[in-house]
Amino acid sequence: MSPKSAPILEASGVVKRFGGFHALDGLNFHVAPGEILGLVGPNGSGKTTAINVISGLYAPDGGRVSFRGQSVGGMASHRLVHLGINRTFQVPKPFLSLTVRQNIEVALAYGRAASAPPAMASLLDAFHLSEVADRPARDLNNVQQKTLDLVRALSTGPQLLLLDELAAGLNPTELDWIAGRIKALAQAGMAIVVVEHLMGFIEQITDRVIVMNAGKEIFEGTLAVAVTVPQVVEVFLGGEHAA
Amino acid sequence: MIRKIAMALVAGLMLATPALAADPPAEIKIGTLYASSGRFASISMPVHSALKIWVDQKNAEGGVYVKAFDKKIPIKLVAYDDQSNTATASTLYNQLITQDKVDLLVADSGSVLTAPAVAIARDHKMFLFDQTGTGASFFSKDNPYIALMADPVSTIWPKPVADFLTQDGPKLGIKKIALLYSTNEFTGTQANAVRKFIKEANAPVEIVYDQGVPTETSNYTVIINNIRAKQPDAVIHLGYAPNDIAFLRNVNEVGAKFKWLFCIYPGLETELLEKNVGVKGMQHVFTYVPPSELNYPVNFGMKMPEFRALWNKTFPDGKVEFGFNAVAGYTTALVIEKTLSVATSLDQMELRRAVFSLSGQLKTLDGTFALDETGGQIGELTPLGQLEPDGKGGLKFVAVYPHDVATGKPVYPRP
Amino acid sequence: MLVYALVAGLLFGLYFSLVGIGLNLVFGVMRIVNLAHGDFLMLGAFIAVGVSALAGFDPLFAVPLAFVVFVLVGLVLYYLLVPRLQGSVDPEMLSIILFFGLSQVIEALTTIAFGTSERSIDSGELGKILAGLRVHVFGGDADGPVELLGQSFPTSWVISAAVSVVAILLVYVYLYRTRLGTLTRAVMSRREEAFATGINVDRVSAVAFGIGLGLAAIAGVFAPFMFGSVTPAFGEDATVTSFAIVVLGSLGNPLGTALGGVVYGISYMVVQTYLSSWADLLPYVLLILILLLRPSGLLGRRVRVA
Amino acid sequence: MPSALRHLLFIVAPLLAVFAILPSVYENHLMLFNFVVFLILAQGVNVIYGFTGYLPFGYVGFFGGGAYGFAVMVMHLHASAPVAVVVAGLAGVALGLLLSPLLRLSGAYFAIANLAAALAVLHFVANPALETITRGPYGVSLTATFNPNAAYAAALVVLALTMGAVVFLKNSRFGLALQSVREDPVSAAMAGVSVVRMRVIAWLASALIAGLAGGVYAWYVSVFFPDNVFSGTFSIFAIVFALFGGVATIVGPIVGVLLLYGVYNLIGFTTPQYFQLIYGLLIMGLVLFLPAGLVSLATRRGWHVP
Repeated sequence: MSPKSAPILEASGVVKRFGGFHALDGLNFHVAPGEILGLVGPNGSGKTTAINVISGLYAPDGGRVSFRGQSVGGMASHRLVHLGINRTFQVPKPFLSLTVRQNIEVALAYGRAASAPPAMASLLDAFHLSEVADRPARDLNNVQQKTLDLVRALSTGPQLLLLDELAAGLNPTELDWIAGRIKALAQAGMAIVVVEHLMGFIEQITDRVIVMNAGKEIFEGTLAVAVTVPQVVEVFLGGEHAA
Repeated sequence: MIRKIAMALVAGLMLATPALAADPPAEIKIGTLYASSGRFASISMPVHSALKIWVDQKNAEGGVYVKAFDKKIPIKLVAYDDQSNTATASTLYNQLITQDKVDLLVADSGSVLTAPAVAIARDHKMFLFDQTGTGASFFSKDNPYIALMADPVSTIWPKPVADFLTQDGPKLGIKKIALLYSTNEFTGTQANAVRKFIKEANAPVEIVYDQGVPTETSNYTVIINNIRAKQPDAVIHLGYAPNDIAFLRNVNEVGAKFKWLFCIYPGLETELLEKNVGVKGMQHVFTYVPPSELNYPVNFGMKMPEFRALWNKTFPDGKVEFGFNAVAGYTTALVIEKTLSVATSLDQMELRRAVFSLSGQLKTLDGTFALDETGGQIGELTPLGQLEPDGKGGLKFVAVYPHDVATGKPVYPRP
Repeated sequence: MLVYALVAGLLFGLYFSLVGIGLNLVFGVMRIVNLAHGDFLMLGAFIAVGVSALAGFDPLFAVPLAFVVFVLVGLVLYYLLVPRLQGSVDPEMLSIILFFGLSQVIEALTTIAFGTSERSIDSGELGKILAGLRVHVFGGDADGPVELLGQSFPTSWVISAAVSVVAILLVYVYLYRTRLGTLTRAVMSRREEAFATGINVDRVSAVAFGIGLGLAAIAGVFAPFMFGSVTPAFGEDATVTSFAIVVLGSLGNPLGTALGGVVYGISYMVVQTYLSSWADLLPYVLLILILLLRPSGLLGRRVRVA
Repeated sequence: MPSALRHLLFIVAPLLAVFAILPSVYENHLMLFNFVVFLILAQGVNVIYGFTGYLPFGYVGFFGGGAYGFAVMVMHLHASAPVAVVVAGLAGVALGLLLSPLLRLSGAYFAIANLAAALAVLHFVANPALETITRGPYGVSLTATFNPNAAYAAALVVLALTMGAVVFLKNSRFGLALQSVREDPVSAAMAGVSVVRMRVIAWLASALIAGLAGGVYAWYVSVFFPDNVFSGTFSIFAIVFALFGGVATIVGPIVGVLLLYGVYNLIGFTTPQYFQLIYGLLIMGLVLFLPAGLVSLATRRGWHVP
């Protein structure tokens, strides 16, 4: 599908405050089906907050989030899941005392995927979890837990997938493998938003990036262009400085 | 597992007691519960300890005389600890009846722990020797399996208090009465009774303050201030021992001068209150005159001084307080002893008949034992008295009402 | 009547701050729900009764004694119980059960040792070493009530409230002016990170646990005066009340407890004045309302919403 | 054979059969009845704590509410006992609905708020102002419906329903979803599970169970005071039994009740003088050495426990 098709998600002027702090200060962006959008920016620029607002963890304090033309700002997470939005977590939170299979079963049963979701066996197989399928999630290593988190999201058959630092902690082989999987999902028509620090990974998979600073976007385009924009470079250097 | 244990217990009991009823049993089994811990421990332990004193005393004499077999038979006291816990108590009452197969069933003290026994005893057609469970809901004409041994039912207990206020009160200048009570069955019922007696008397007195406070109340300073604001001539406080302790202490601590003040426990648990409130704080307080002060003419059992001496000998460490509850436990024991000496069999209805036959006849250190038709205790009434300095740094009781038992004049107003 | 209720509530509430503060310290630092809290209060009361009845001293002397004894008891108990507990899956919930068991053991042992009767201390005993001073400041006679705003209040209340204020100030000094206190606060706000930064979390926690029990025991010293009398079964009610106060102020914020205590005291006394028989309903309703309307307590910042 | 059927056939049916037969061979029916009541309550705790992680420290609130629901129906509307038991269950549900905002709280806050709620209900029911409805503190006497055998049978029916509910939770996606909410509400929401609705359903189910149990209890004992049916030990025992066996399983709470309540009664019958002490120590030992319950002995070895 062409990235030029109509956006599935549109955020316009989204505001999220925590006390006096504006974590999002009028953020605008969109993503289209089949597109992989990178969300980059220094720590504290609001990337994860943006994902949390879109996935219903936080209600926005202003602006509009629309999904397939419907306003979804402030809607409860599980309803967004049912509409076709899902996400992974920076620190994965699988259901530790349930088995891997049960973890996936919950999402398959309650995700209300619009189109039939993939079968359990194929998911386990495709994401290398078959061998641990009947072990409690507690026994998994970090990478396996991240994969399980992704599988949980996929089990609900999302049309929009938000990935929060999925790549962190993966070795190069695993990175290549996961990049391949993400691209395949996009090719199948899924809109994907990737929040990531690893620029190499971003470059490898995204069609377009949004650079964020202080809760709003300051650049939109390809990463190759972004690195030539002085404002972007300053934000990143400044960010490094501050950190 | 339970079943095995139960079987073992049953087997053990069968060895211990020949099954044939006609033969005199080797021992008379009296089953009871006590609360060694929890909310009701402090009222349960004295009652239970008194019962134990009696058992030891009788067994030392070779047992208690049982008319049904015309001989002395030793007593076996089967006692379990319910820890003030209702569910546990109900299991244990049932254990006493069904497994230990006790001959006589004696309830734990107080209404809350007696309550589970009422239905169980009735269900098993066991006559319940209710020691101090005064709950009005226990006694009904359709339940023959209960009688109250050692406390008057709460509905008539405060009659002398109300009568004094309505009869003698106006002559003394008492017009306004304050009524404060703890909202539990025991004192709440007494408060209702006071209210009713005063209303029915049509005397020129009025209740100007009438409040219930939760039984857990341990702090009366503000309440006392409120009562003071109503300027009553007489204050009636109805509460359990800890309530009385806290109330009287607070009265003294804030320097409230009530002209006439009644509390239940200075009379019932005088020593406990003296220890906790102090002699000074109890001077001139009106209270029930306990049997220990009246030296009732006794036609059965030890007189008060003897019982007192035996108690002190048995519990020299003072961990269990001597007082009204101790007397109540011993009174129950005496009713049991007398019942066994007149009952022609150990059949429960015969025991009931025997108990009721004692009504009005049995005079113990607790007064005259008298039952109404439902098994409620209407004898053993305590006159109204006042605590006065005895001139030796202690206190003495002066009975003031009814007049026929009065030993002195009331001091009013309280100095 | 209202003024009287307000002043009485303030005095009463300051004392209840002391009752609750130890519980809160323990919860704040260890996420442990000490259901035996009231039993340590009860033990403190028995120490006071001992000091007064056996030795004839002013019960105020029981304050340092009870504190020292129970700090030591706390240290021992901490190392016996807590590290094992923290190793389990859900220590916060299991602590409720564990300390319920401990509370039963304490009550049982106390009953075996002292019997079940009510015990207390003559009101005149408390602060008798200060009686002269008191007469000098407030006037009146040595064992009469204290006059405040033209109304009389029990002397023992004023002393209890005063000691409570001092104790709470000392907790403040400990938390905000000592190194150990700083570490304690670090553990309170981020236990996991405190581990990572090399703080000896166990030692900090053990001390906090000891101090928590010590404070409970100090509060217990005044229990015979504030509650009329104590029995071994006294602990249970005291624990529940303590929880109400602690949650009012904010669980995990020891100084919030001071506010919680005062709010509790004043509202209790006001309800007792105007709706006596409902007075015991109040703390619970207040607690639930506060939890629902302001889940972090009056002074809390921490999120505690599921 | 589907596992649900297997569980019903090999766990629930034998349990019910044993308790149906026992009264004819063992005469202490009240002990058997109490066993059944605690089996119901422990499974009720299992539903809410085992499957959602909320520790209902004031679980007795529903039980007592149910008992008084039963009493009010019998006293004022002269309802037949089975109808009154159903109403008792509904009283539990109504209370559960009233208290459902508490589910916003987490961890110890929920446990404490729930405890406070139970005490609030107690003080409300026991207030003399409600004498015309609940008989306030004066206690109820329900001789009209007194029928221990029928009440025992009703208790078995309630136990069967409760066990059926637990078997359903253990074998259904609904139960799995509940557990996912317990493990991590945020992830559960992102699996499409309606976290709030799940919790409320589990909460109301467990309130219904306790309400029914309270109704049956009121039917059996027939004479009681507020203190009897709101006694905190019902909550504590149900929780301890469930934990001792192991929650989120079918057999855990059963084993817990049979063993621990069995031991409890055994101590009570044999060494009553150290009752409380032994029991307290037992509870402490349980938490310290078997925090995940008896079933963890099996699961640790990799055995599956239904």
